[in-house]
Amino acid sequence: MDDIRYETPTSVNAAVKLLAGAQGVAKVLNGGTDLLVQMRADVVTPTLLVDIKKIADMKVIKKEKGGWRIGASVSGAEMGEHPELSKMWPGVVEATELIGSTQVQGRATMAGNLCNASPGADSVPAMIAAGALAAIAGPNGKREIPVEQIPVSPGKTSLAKGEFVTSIYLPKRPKKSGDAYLRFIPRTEMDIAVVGCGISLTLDKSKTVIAARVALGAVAPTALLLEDAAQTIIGTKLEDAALDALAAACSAACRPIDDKRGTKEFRIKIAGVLARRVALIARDRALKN
Amino acid sequence: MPHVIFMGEARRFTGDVAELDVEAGNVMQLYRKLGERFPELKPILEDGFSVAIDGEMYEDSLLQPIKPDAEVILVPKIAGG
Amino acid sequence: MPDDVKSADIKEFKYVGKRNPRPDGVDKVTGRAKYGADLLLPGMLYGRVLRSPHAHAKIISIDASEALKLAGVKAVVTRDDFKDLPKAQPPFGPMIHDAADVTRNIIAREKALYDGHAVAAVAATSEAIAKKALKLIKVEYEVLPHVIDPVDAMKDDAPILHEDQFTVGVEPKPSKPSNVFRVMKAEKGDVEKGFAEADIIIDREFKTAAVHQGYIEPHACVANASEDGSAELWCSTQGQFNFRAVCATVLGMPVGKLKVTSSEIGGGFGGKLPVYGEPLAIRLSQKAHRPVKMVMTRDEVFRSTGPTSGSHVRIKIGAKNDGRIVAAEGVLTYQAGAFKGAGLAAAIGCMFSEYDLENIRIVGYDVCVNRPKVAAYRAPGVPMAAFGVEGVINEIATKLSIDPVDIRLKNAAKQGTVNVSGIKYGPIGFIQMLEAVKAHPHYNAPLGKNQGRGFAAGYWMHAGGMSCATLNVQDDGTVNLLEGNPDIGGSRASMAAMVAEELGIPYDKVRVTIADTASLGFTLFTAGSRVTYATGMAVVEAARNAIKVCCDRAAAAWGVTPDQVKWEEGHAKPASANVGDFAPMSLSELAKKAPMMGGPIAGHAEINATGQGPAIGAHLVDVETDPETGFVKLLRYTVFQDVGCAISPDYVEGQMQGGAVQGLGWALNEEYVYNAKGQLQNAGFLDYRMPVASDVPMIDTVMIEEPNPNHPYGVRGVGETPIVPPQAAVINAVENSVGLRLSELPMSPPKLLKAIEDGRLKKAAE
Amino acid sequence: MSRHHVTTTINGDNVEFLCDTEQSLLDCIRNELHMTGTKEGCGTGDCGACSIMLDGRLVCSCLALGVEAEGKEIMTIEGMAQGDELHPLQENFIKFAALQCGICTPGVLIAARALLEKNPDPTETEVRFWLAGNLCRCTGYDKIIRAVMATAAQLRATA
Repeated sequence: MDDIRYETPTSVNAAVKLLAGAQGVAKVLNGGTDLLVQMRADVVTPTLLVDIKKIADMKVIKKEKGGWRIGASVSGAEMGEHPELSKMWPGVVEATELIGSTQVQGRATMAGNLCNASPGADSVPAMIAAGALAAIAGPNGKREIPVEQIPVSPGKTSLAKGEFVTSIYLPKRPKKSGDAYLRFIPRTEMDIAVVGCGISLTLDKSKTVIAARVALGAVAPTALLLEDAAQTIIGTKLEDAALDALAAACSAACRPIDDKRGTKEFRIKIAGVLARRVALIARDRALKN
Repeated sequence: MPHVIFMGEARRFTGDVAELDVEAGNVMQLYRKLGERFPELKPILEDGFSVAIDGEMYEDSLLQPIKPDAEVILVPKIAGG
Repeated sequence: MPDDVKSADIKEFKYVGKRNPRPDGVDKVTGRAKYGADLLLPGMLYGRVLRSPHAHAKIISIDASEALKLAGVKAVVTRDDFKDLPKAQPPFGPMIHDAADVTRNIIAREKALYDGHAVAAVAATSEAIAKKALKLIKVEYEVLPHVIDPVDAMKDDAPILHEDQFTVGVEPKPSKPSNVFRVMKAEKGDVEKGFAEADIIIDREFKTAAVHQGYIEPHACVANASEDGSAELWCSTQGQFNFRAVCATVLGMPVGKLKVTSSEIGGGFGGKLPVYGEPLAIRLSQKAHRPVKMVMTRDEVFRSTGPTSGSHVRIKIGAKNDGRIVAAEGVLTYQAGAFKGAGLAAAIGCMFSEYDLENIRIVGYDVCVNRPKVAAYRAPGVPMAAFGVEGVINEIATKLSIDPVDIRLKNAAKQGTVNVSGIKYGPIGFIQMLEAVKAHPHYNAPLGKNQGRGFAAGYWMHAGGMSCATLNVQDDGTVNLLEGNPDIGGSRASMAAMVAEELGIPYDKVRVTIADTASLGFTLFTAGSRVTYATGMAVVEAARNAIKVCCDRAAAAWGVTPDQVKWEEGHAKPASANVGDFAPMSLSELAKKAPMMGGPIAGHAEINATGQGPAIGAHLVDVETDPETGFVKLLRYTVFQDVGCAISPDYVEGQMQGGAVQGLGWALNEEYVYNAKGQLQNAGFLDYRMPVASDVPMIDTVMIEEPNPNHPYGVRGVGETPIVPPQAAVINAVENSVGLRLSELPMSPPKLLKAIEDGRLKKAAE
Repeated sequence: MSRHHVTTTINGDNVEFLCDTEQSLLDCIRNELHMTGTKEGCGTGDCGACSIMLDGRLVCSCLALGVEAEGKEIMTIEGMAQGDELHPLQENFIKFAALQCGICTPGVLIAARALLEKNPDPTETEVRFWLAGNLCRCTGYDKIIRAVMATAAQLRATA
């Protein structure tokens, strides 16, 4: 058999060295819930697997500058079990916890979901709406970039050889802020999003939206950050007209495909429907903060 | 004499004869007689059909007795999942 | 737990009709039970199958030489390892066993006929090596145009799958080959006259997608061939005896030299009636001289096995203003897959059969397309036709402002009704059931905004056929029962209950074993809802034959004639006080003394069960539709069914619930999705969307027990019926929630949203 | 490169096995350790039949590699009963007829046990969503849900 080398480095530097020095296809093994499926289907045939879960800090959720730093190997289930994180970023936590079944949630991670670069990844629109940053380690040192800059097309990332995501940072947020994520799937569970929508917003005392970020998944080759759509609700109290404008902007931004999971036409319509609903949930959450 | 009725598909093999009386004491005897009369029907009678004798369904029952006044209907076989 | 069920017309039983724990329960909750993939033999090899990536392609050549050179590869088989068998006589029934087709389906010969069609198989010392070896087999294909939809396949310019297939059932005999294997017809009364008398006629077209049986256990087997020409096969099957017959035919083996043992089976629903990898595994084992295990991946299960037919169905029904149906017509166009044999006969025999109708005409087309050969799926063929029939009846009810249950009461079949196949019904409980629906709290419960209620009925004629049973009484009075039907849904519990009831011994003294093919006479498949009916009859007869041995021995002991002895509560007793004052002899006493009283006590039965009866059900469902997304939420579900007599009420309810949920998946989301090249796009559980636990509500059950007079306990087969009504019932509920008529399955959210919006536009235009 | 030597514990027993890198933990449990109670229905994490506990966390064993089990604790269906005593969930699955063919049952039981350890008083909806990753094609889920709810009530009463 062609052997696949398997390594369990205990430091970031060691992991980078392995990844950077690899001949052939090197893959990071994290939760494994996508990678193992791809290996089984011969979509990916790695020659080196670097299991990063033994690296210190990969499994840690910690407070940092008023926000939260979440290690790359923290699973959705572990995020859901963290009350403070769930309180500050309920949309991001819910989105991560929507990935697959209870069983999958015990392994699947935000970082993995991001780096798998599937347009339908649930946690990605929520992270983008949250303004999340990905910390990256590589042969040229460390850097931190907005998460939306990582996926570049289905299955492809902007990460250079030897680089991997070590943590996700969810920033501190003002009072009266809330976020939410909804996806449309034909069943109640166990599906890949046909459309996903994440919105994070902040209100002022008069309940007017003063800041907003809107993101859509599964409607284009990568998740989209929609600044125009955000503008439609900034300065409003999410009256019907504002929500209509939001829905229209979201639908207009879609560049979807027809596939086994849904039609173009359907995705475009649903993007607007979800955006309205997500905005209202985010607003209700903001009112409680 | 038992009265035999052919349902839809069976008539293709009987030259559109829809019904007739056949002297037979059981299903096997009936099939023999029908096979002699309708050669196209002969090779498929045993494997292709069940019979309803006076409304009661019999599958693979060549020795099932048929009373002289019985009504016999040839039914295509049904199987399940 | 619900109260124990009592049969209205049957005396009180001790074990029959009770919620007895299933004999195999502990093994199945502890992981001890051995399924198809669970057998490990010393020296075992792993088999894998190479499959065609093309929907339709000529196979020019196959070169396995490189694969055979790979270390660890022990054998390869291709089409050259199987003899081309002659075609069967013009087959007629739905379960067509044309040996020529079977040999071509298990491994492609001249052509690959669908994406996933087996082309070669290897056996190697590990899965990984076998998988690698497949990549070294060179297959040269000439890709041909393909056809996926049966209506397209009937067109003049359609690619032809089988050049030697000429449509059966049309006059004059065709001169050109066709994808239509046959045209089937059935007729009763005078349909033209009926329509002429109708006050209202509804004529609609319906379409349903191909759906898979979706059992959770992939096909799996272990073959072990000997140099003496014999072989053993362990496999997950719905019928070890049928598998033996088919494998022996395909492999050219004497039947008696092949022993097939059915493992525990992880679901089948009809999909484990055909053989797939089993003959390949046996041949590999013969060539490698080692045991070979072959387990399908889920991808292979979807691409190469099952599914049931997708369909185009046209239904035309005429009724009087009072709701009385005066004429009914159906045209069924069913996909057979790559080889002939869609479930048309059953569809034709069942589709109008819960109604007492004078005038019926049905035409069916059995159409080959470049998809896997269809397999039976629970009431095979019937749900697609019933979807149309029940949909049209619901529409007529709405148009005539008649309650949907009332219109069925007006037309309900009853004792004496003769159906389109000429079957005259004995006592059946349909009217009783419809009354129960109307009296049920679900029927009149209030509905909220965007909610709707749907109703539909369904019919299945359960099967009978050959069954054997052997009952051995051990020296301590415990009983071993051997029967031949793989237990898929708890049938051991029913068999044990009937034996305990007959013998008058405690339920837990009966141990039920599913026999291999060397240990018992031929027993037909676990299929067609036949097991508790037919094998149940055999089991009862075997028990009665053992009792006869006991009574004869007691008579001899007491010096009386056998007719002076009766069997009661597990004892041989004098038939009356006049016989004499003899102490009753228990089964255990007789068993203990057996060595001195003539030898072991056993009972046998080898039967061919007939006298099966209709099994009718009716389903009631509430849904809530999201008008902005087309998402349908299932709120409440109640299944009513005439079960004859529920030997094991737990498992009868289980059949009713499981069948209903399969029907819900069929109605809302399940479908085969093909790309332009004819390749299956959703060959996995992620995108072939079967219902998950959070998709469905509790499924309430109401059992009507109108005993079948032809079975000793009044059993009717119960397994198939519950998948017949749900599609029409749930679509009817969706229709009522959105105020539209719908005609396509699955009614998935994109389709429903489009229908809602089209309806809105149409309304705006009016 | 030679195969990996993995040392782990399964249902409390220390075990060792050899495996290739790409072998799933499920494959190792079934084909290297010969414990076949854990089932494979899909190999892609979509059916839940291979559910096990890995270091106390419910996972699909088809979505972990055998090598990842090094130094970890595994619990499978074979470890659910204690001696002659079935777990109350196992008892109730038999009592409530919560299985038909039984192939999904080991996975459902492992998942249900994980739920009740985390949430002793789940609602019907919580049970349904927790078990959404465990496909059952036979039962329509009704009797499974009833058995889990009844077990939860029973465990609360005896706690």
